[in-house]
Amino acid sequence: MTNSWTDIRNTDLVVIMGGNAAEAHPCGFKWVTEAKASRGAKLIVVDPRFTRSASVADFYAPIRQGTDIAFLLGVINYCIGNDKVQWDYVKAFTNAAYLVKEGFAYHDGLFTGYDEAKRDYDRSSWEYEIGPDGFAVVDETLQNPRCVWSLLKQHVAIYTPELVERICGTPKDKFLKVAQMIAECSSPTKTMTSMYALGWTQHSKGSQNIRGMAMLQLILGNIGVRGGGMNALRGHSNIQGLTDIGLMSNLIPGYMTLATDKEPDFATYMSTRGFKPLRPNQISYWQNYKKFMVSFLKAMWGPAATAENNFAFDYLPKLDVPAYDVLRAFELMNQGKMTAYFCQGFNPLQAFPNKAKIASALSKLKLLVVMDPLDTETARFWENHGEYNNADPSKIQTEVIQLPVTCFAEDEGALVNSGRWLQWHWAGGSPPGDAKHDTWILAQIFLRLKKLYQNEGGAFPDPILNLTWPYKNPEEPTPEELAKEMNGYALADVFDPNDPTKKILEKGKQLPGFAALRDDGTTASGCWIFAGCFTEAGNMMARRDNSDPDNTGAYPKWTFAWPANRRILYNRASCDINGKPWDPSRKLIEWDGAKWAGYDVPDIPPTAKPQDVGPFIMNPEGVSRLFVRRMMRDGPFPAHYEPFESPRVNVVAPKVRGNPVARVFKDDMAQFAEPESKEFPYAATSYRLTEHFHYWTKHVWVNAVLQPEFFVEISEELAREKGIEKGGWVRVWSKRGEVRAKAVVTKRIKPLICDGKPVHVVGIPLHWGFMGAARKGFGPNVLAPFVGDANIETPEFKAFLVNIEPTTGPVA
Amino acid sequence: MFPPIPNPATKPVPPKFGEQDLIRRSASRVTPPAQRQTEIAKLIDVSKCIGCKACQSACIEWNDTRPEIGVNTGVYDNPHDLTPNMFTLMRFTEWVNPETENLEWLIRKDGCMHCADPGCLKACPAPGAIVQYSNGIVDFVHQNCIGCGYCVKGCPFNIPRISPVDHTAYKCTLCSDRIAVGQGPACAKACPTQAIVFGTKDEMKHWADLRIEDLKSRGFQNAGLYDPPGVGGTHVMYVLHHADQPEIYANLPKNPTISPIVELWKGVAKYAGLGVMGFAVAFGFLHHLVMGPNRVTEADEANAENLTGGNPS
Amino acid sequence: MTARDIEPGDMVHKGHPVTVDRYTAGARLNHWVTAASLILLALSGLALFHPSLFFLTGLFGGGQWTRTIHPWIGVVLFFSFTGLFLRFWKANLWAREDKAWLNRIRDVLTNHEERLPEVGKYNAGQKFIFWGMSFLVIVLIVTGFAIWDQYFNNLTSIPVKRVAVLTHSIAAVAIICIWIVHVYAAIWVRGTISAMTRGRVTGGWAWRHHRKWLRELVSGKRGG
Amino acid sequence: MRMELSRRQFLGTTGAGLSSTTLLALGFGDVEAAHADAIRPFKLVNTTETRNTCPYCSVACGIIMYSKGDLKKGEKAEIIHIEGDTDHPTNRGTLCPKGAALLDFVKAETRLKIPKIRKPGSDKFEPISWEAALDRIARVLKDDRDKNFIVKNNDGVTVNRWTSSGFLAASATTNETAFCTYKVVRSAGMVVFDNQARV
Repeated sequence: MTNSWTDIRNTDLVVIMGGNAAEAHPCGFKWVTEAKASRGAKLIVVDPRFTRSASVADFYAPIRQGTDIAFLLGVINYCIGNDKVQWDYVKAFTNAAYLVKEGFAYHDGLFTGYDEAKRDYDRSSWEYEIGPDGFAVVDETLQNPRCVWSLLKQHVAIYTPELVERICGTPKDKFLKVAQMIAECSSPTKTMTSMYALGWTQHSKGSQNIRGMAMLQLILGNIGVRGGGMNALRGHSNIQGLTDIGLMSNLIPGYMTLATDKEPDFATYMSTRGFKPLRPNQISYWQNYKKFMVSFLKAMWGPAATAENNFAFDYLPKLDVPAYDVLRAFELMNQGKMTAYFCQGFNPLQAFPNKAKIASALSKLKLLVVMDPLDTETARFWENHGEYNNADPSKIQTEVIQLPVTCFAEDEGALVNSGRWLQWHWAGGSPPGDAKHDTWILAQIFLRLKKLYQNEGGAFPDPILNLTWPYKNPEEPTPEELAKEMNGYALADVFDPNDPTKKILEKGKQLPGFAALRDDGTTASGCWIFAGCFTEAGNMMARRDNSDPDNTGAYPKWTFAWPANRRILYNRASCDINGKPWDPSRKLIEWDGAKWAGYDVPDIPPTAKPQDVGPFIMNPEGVSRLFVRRMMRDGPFPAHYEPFESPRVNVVAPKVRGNPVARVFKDDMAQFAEPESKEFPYAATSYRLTEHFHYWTKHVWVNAVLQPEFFVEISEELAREKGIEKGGWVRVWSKRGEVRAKAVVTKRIKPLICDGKPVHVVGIPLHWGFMGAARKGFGPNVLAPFVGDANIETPEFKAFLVNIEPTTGPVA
Repeated sequence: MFPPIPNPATKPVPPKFGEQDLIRRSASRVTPPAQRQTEIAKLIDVSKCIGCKACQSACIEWNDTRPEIGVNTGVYDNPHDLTPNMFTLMRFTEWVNPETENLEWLIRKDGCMHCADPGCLKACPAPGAIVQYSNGIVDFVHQNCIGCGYCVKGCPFNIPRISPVDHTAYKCTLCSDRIAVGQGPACAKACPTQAIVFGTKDEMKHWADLRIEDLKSRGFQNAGLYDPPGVGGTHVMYVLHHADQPEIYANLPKNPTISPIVELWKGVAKYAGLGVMGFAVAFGFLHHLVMGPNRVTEADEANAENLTGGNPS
Repeated sequence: MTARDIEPGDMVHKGHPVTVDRYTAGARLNHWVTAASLILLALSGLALFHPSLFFLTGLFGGGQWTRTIHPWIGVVLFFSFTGLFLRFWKANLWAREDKAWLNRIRDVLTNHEERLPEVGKYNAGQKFIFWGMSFLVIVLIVTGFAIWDQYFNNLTSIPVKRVAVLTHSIAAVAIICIWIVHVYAAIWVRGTISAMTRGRVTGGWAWRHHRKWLRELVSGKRGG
Repeated sequence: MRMELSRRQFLGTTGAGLSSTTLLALGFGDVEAAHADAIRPFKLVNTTETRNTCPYCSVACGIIMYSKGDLKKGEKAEIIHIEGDTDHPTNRGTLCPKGAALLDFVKAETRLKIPKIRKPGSDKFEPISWEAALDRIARVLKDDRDKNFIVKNNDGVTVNRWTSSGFLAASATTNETAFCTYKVVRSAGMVVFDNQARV
């Protein structure tokens, strides 16, 4: 979220597309109903299903899953065509005026540089024209045919309301109504907020779905303002935190990345990261990358990380592939290339696509370690549960160790919510039986591993032997100790760079914020963006002052928000080029002639002159990007691609199947249904229900009562066609598996007329499995395809093909 | 935003109301309290409800009930009906508005309405099994309940349910235990969108006016408050976008009243019955007094003997 | 062939006085079971009928027990009454003299036995009680099931239950009234009760109240 | 903002009792009333309150856990009720159907209580001591790392990576647990490393 949950109350228009906030985030959705009730805001819902969000919407428009980009580019086209653009914002705060290199082009669904064999682009042409002064060339008039604005206009021109209807199945009049409501927000005094979630990410072009809306929000001038923004509704309580701390194959805490094999040494590594400004006077904050990196390495290996050994840069692994993400992990597993695998509070047997493949992969492990508060399906993948898990234990040689861990109620620490608030919580109950904290378990494993290396030696033991482990009780680090480590501390006295005589921080003290970080090894910080969360003033994350001056929704003294307790990102963009708020009634910060001040922590150096310094300080341009250069694998602009399994061929580029650069493993392609498949004619999508949370709450009696049994949802039309009865049993199958479910026949799903013919949608909620209190059932992952987003490998759970027929109940 | 319901205090506090505030007590007479408490009410704004069932969840947890895990029958309503363990229930209706031809998903939280003139209490034969407090709460007293199910027949909204376990009647208490310590009902506290708010009845009516105004501005010309006079008004009220046709919300009765049959049964019949029986007894008594017994005479015996042909041999 | 109103076991014994067997042991047992259930039903029913009588639940171990037991006693009564019905229905069929008897009801009430026509084993009044009870027992058992929610809750809808519960109480009042008349008649007409206690009446009693029946018995040359 | 709650009101209402409006209006004078038969005794009396955050979605609603016994006093604590924290700016005391039922999550019958092991080919879990389990895990990891750790790639570049064992991290653990996990996993050179954010 660029903004926060409580900020949504400041909006004029909420667009829920690619999500279902009312069901998946009811208490956050409160601020939508609040905006409606208190300031007459409107709510638009665009979804294949008439969801519970739609039930309280002012306007609902249906859309075929996996066609959001066409819809969004259609809206952008409408805004440009009808001059519904916040021009001052676009000209000053986006790269609309930047010229793109000669040679960049887009034809037949592909951008320049495509290599079909590699399923990848040579992205060198996706760059700005760089002038002799070393800065990007711009054309303030936006007239140059090679400027981003001209290219964008040209790129979206084909997405007319007619084409949108043909692709998305959204009736033209409904599309135009939505476009017109959205376009109103191009006024500086009207803002729109975008609330999206996995409805956009779980596609082979998920990242581009989001870019589509982000671009629209920039054109409307809605980024950085109260009641605006791009608001990703994270699915789990601390996914945000785990991403921030970089628990991913290629990440280092604070969105730094591991080196690749092409970056043999620290110098080469740094050369591609500390971006130089692309325009005069810009901040390009990543220029501080080295400070963050060195401080991280010091936090990891302390004394062992010296200037001489590049602060133990080589202790970190390098990657030969973009990432060893979960899909790749299970691919390797399935090839028998993995020995041991840990599942910590995670249930991949239910959560990842193509359950059959996941089960077969797990069966090839030597050791599976499951750390969980609950008895998960993954821990029992080897156990036979009839049609729900038809395994033969005698044939599965995997050793499984199941470790009981505490849950939230018995644990202390901080979670990062969608609004980037780090909120501390306290333990209130004793753990059941012999359950232990994760930290204790990890410490135990680490200490044992260390001991083994001390005693036996072995492969490159240094990073293990030298890992900083400064805890009072090494057997179990306390949350406070770990939090302080992440915040960071001074390893030596720290002086003011402008005045070396001025000591600003004493050795051993907690860092006040990331501004104090140094690249000379005098500071350590486990996660630079969290700096400021646990200072000498104490645990900022435990603050509980819920005061909110002038009801801005900022709650500046409530816990701590990264970065630097900033509540709304890019908030400098809430003011015009002269530093005056676009909308005085929604003031956030303001340039008082000498400095920036207001309700929120300015997202810009306090004294940076508004006319000189752009608001997007993390970008070398200082402005936001409508044209994203080479930063995304599948194009600098979003383009319409069908899902890999689609009821329609791509009408824009018939030759292109799915996302042309999405990674597909060899055997998986064979397991995809053809476009417009006769065998699998129906468009399936999977989703959450409000009564349940993933595969957890089926263990909770009360939630099992509220939604007891697995079902699929279909339209009355399809039910009639197939002779399926309300509440009757159906069999749903894809090229990868089949499930048996109850049928919910509803008016809330209607066939979509795409390219003249109806597309029937089959809705498949997740939440059921073979463990827990609820009735045994299936997860949609039995059916879903094993392919992910081209940029971040999020599986395509939201759009695939199935067939359906009536059947009989399971044999008891 | 309406003032949220405060966090519960864990220090003991004297109950804010009790026996001395009773205005009705089933099958008994009570002398109404000199000073009546201000009426409270729960307002359910159907137009804000997202059908998330948080109210059901909070209700189960607070009241420590344990409804059974059912099955899916092709709808979202679960459990499928109110039960002795489920005091409140989201009822879902897919309604196509004939005027706009748009689908409207009408979701109504069903449960006890806490009528000002409670049919359950009127029907109840067990003294003190159902009580009504001057603040409007209608509550069941289980140690006095005999499980006859008359309340079920008396209720115009089909709310009470008899437990097959302890054979007593159950329904929403409006969380009388929470309100007694200055709290609000568990469902109202949980409700994510404030579709349920709680306060004095006047506050609720005022709040409802604001909501209705907002709804009218969004084109719901018939938006209105549901506070049916037929039962003297209720202490659970609805804001409906289509107040002119409450029946589309899972058969919410248009003009609920206590059934005339129940009125007759618990009214005239009760007294007439005793009267008639009394009269029968009185008649016999008087008749005996006036006419005396009807005795067999010697002559009768002689006639009988003659008829049978004299003395036995 | 014997007359319609002569029931098995009816028999005259010569002597002084003459005695007549009116009810067999079986019939009497059957009658008293029915009587007992009816009384218990009346008490438990009335307890739930009017608050002022709720105290009667005390007789049954409280409200819960009263509510539980009442319908079961109803079932007992139903079967027991059916027994009586099968025994007595023939003798209670309408006879010519009944009309004349009814026309002289005033004389009946004023103890002018001599002005009444000779009647068989049962006079019109007794027949009215018999048929009245038979009808009401059926009404009560049917409506009773409709409101026996503990087992048959789903059998009927709430509107039906409402009608049922009202009908049940009205029928109950009616049957209690009939019962009162029945009991009073037994007290008022002396010598009657022995018919149900010892099973026999005196010849004089039969001569006075059921002369036709007595003549039939005699002419039938029974006893000896 | 129309009907918007001023901060003072907000704090007021979230402080003691219902805001002045309702509290007094309810006629709640200081009448000492006998506890009516019908009214259940308030079950949270004399329990211990602990502030926590809902572990489900990223709204991160504030919750209060009410327990018998107080961990801070070193006692055993049993949570008996959980409800929304009205002081929390985001949820203001409200909870969704999952959050409102958190007590049943904490007390779920399928909560794990002891370490267990399933041996190769076996059809059941058997209890195992923590010591044995942890020793076993460390042993397997060490052997695999020694066997498959890649110090240099074919081009002679130092890569120090370990790809044959992996770690799938949680989505509801604290930052602190996450950082602890990161340190242990990364220091071993593990690159098969991911978390729930992927889905």
